[in-house]
Amino acid sequence: MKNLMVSDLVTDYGHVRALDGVSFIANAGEITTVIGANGAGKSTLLRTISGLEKAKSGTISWGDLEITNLAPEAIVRLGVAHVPEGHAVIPTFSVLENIEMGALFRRRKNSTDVKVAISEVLDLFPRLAERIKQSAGSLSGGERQMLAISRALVSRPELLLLDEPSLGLAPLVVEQIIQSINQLCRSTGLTVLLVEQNANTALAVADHGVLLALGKVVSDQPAAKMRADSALRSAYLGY
Amino acid sequence: MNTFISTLITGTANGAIFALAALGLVIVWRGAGVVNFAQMGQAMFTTYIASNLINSGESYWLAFIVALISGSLLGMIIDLLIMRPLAHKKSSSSTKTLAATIPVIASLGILAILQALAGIFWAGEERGFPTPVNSFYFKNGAGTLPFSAFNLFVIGVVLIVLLLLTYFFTQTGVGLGMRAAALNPEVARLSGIKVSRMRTLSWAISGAAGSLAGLLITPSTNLSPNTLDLILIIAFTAAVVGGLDSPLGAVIGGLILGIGIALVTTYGSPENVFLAILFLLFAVQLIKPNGILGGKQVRRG
Amino acid sequence: MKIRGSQTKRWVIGIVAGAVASTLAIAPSQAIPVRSEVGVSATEIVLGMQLPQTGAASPGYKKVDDAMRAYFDYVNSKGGVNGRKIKLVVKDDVYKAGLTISTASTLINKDKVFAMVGSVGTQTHISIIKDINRRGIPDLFVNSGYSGFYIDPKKYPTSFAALGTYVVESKIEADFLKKNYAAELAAGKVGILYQTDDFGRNVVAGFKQQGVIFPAANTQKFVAGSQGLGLTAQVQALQKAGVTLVVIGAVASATAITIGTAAKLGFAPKWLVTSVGSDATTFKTILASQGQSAAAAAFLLTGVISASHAPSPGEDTDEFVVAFKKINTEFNTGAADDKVWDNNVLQGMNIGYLTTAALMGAGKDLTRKGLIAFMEGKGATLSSAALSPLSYSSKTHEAYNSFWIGAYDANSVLKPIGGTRVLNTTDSADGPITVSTYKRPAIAADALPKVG
Amino acid sequence: MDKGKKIWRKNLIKSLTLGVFLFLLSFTFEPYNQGQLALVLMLFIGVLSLTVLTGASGQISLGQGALMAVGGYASASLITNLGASIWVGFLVAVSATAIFGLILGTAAARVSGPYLAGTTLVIALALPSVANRFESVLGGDVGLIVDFGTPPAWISNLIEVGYEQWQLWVALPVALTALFFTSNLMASRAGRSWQAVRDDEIGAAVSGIPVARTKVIVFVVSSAIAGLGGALYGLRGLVGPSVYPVSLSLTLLTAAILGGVGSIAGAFIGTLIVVFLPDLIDWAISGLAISEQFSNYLPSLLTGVLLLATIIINPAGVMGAGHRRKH
Repeated sequence: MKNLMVSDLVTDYGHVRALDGVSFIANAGEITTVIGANGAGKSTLLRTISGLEKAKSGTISWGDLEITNLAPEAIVRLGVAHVPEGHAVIPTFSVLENIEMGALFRRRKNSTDVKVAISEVLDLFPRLAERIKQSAGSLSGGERQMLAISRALVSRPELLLLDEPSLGLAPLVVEQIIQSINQLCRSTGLTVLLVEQNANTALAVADHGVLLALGKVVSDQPAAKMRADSALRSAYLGY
Repeated sequence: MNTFISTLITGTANGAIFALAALGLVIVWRGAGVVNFAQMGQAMFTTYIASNLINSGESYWLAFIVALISGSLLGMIIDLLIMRPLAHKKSSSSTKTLAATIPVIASLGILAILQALAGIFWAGEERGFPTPVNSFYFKNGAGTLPFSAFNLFVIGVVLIVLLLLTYFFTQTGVGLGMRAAALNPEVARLSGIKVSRMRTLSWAISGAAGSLAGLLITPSTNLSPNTLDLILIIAFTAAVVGGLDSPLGAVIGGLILGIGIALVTTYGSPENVFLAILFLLFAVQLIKPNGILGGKQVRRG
Repeated sequence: MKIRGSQTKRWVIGIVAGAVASTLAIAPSQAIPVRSEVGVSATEIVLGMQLPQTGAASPGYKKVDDAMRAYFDYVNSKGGVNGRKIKLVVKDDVYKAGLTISTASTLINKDKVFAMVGSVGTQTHISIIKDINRRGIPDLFVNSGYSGFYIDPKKYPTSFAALGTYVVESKIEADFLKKNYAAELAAGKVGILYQTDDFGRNVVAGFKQQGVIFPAANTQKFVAGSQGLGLTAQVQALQKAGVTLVVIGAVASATAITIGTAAKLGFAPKWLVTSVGSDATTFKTILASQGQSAAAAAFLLTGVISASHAPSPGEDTDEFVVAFKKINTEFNTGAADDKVWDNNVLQGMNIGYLTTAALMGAGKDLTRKGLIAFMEGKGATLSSAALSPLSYSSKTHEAYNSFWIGAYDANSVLKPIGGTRVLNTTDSADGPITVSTYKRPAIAADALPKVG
Repeated sequence: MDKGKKIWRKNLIKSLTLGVFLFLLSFTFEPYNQGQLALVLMLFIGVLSLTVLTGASGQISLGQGALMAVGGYASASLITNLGASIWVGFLVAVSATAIFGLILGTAAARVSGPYLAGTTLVIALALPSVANRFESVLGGDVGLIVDFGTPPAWISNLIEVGYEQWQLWVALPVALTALFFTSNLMASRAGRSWQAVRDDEIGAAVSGIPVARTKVIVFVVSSAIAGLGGALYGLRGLVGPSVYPVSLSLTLLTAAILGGVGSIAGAFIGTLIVVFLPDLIDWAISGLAISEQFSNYLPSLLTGVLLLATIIINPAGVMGAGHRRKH
């Protein structure tokens, strides 16, 4: 079991400092949620972990390995899968192609396991199984999000980086997706780093909470405690 | 056989080659975001390689294969040596639109260099280029049928290439990866696809497709450092007409151009061929800027 | 090297001087005193030439300069002209007029040539002919058959042709058709394929002057330079029209493509090819590398009718051909391909020979005015490898006015039709066609022109 | 307003100083370099038109030579058919090309990047066909013979002027006008809004700049400048298809890239490089035993290498990135 350890991470986004010395640990097998207002640096944090953005300084360790500034395609091979913001699927691809895409890099060596993984995600999201031949562009928002997560899951990740899965979705669908993730985490020991603007939903399932504001960690504590801290909530989350 | 049908057949045979060249352009455009103005320069270069092999007594087929392989190698070299470093530069450049035009300029530079090198190495005399099968039109009693074995060979080869490419892009993992890398590089990278490798592969496939177009078109023209310039322009028009994003569009565009040029030459005046090409290009851009089968949005830069 | 060095220095000095002058009064430029003639020293005559050495228009023509230089080197090895060695400075203009203007400026102002000689190309030469003439620079032996350059010496007093004009040649060819293919003409069985530029149009005009007008259905054309797209449609149309004789007014590569395409179509009319397009080397190179055996290429060329003012390069018994071929072998320093003996090399040699003769004729006290005066006064008396006399006078600066009609034999040598060579003479206007009585003077043993 | 006036005056002084400097300099030159400098000025105008287009819109055109041809033909047909003076020719060239640019720009505003590059290339290629189509006015593939003529009597009575010098003297005020106009334009509010469109189309649209119209205007202005350059360029001897080939467009582009896209000073330096490159090569290889085949292709080879080297080493060109605008 591996922990994700981020220390003193600094990332610039364009000419803006998006992360300004972020440190925290996401424990293995737990759901850690990163919350904060719009522009707090949440997405940049995930993008830096998965290698899409270059860190200016600081380190990211995944278990014993330092993965700072490795290429995304290398990081995913180490078991870190990133579902970026905005239901990132390829609309002209079929549902199956979108899922297969996530396992391309290991399909030559583990073709049988890839098949197993695909059937597993289809069990997890039966609605996708029904639409397996359809183009991803014809799916609803919730289904696309499920598809994006499935695409990440077939890579058999040990750490799932999930960016705003609730964005633009109906509360009922959000609930469904979050519960699927929760169930997956509890049953398989998957480590999850969940970025959410919707702090209530996230803190409800998370074990641990990290609160970001203007690129800095302002609070890092168990989720339950964070949920109870009304001062913190009103200061940074506005409710 | 009447004039119209023979015009159609001539046009289709030429159109198939234009389609191939246009396909090469589309593959690199989709795969690497570059309109490669050097493509037919690369093809010219590899056709010279083939021509030299044949002139030194090697068989057509050996030369054919060597040309295709050197075409894909040349494509890869261009990507690794020039386009990839440029892509890294691009991300650090401040203006996006300008950065997008830089690869175009690079391809023009490559074209100049390839033509100069071919001139220095080989441009003693204008050459022709052989066909692997008879290019004399079939005899039909006293008359002739308006097509040759070579016409059929060209159409056949282009069809096979199209089928292979379709199979490759839709049925294989690497093909899927290449498409993913082209459509959404970020998601592709997050899926573990080595996007820059896929780009190099696009350059290689496109290089081979261009080479093939060169090998097939030069028998009906001559081989000199500049002869294929015209084919590039036609292929570009074909790609735009079909939609730069769409491989099938490129094929349709190629056929439209091939048949259109033949019709204008036969029924109009050959002098109007270039005006017709220009008119077509304008019309498509005004009416359907994304081409016949292009994506919904014109790709900006 | 020395010249460049001082020029760089002049730049630096220029910048400094300019800065100084801006604070002071403007220094008047000094008029350049005319002492000796530009480009002529006691030991050297500098000549300039421009032609396409690279690019789409270069094949074939790019051999002309090497052949000219080979002849000049030969002359120089014999002591030059009046003790002066001939130096030929050649500029590549890629057949782009914009570049022709620039390279002409280089030749005139930097290389300081005495005269231009043998420049190739109509569209390019037209861009500089006015300027060259205004400056009084002799513009000898221009390789263009465009009559507009030569028929009005008042307009272009210094320009002289190296070829018969396209009109003269086509008039004579039309005359040949009228005499030998009258039935075909009457039945509307004669067609034409030409390129739509001054050359192609002059060919059509020459035939028209002789009353040979091609029916629209028998007339096919293509944009000069677009033969790369193939000429199948045009050839098919001619085949469809049922013509039995086709006139080709096109450059050599397009001519080869046309005849090659017709063979593929099973279309075998009689061909009449203008001299510009009838270049056996280009023809065979193109067809041979298309995979047609040399024999097949030669077969296609066999029987093709063409015209010439000179002996065929394949005539091994012609004394000029023999002498020039020898000089080419010994003195040509061009690339291997550029040395291959053919029409273009023969033409280059011939221009070298004529230039030498003109320089000799202009005398020891060589001036531009003197050279032009000689060309107008005595130019017509010069002999050359050509079987036609020259027509230079104060009334016209056209070169050859006579052509003979021949057909290629199985060895790709143009042979007179009917066995005896008949030269017909005419002009670029409405003049009649008469049989020439000209006898070409023999070449001297040392292969140098003898003037005066 | 005050600031605008200041820039205006500054540019006027700059242009005039350069003009006086080059004018005086021309007296110390040999005819050859006078001609070369005149050529630099003519092509400089063409490169400026690209500078406006690329610097203000980020687009590149491979057909700038064709736009120059439009200007050349407009002026030359007037001069040869109606006997107009070259100065009237310039005015007509500018107007005709501006109208042409409007048509082209309307189509081009809908596409961008490589599409535009390819379309302009086809335009350049179709030019000879157009000239042939309207042979009676445009002279077919031979073209129209025009030139700078001779200096008016009041000048030639005063001082003996060589042909190259006269070329330079005509080119100088025309080029300076283009320079003055362009430098003001780039610094003006309009110019800045164009650059905003270039840098961020959506952002510009949000801040109220009419993006599509702006793009068309950029095209019109760029075309008009190119037309002026083309009219001047044609006066060297001929206006015809082979004077404005595709390779002319590529030369202009090369000059713009070498000097630094969008930089006016860079445009001048880039033009100097492309004009004097053949001389440099001649100088470099003189004395070396190099085959004619090789030396003939050397300019093309070097141009390609220079182009690649520039964009790989420093895409901002010779003028460097220092003064390029930053966010």
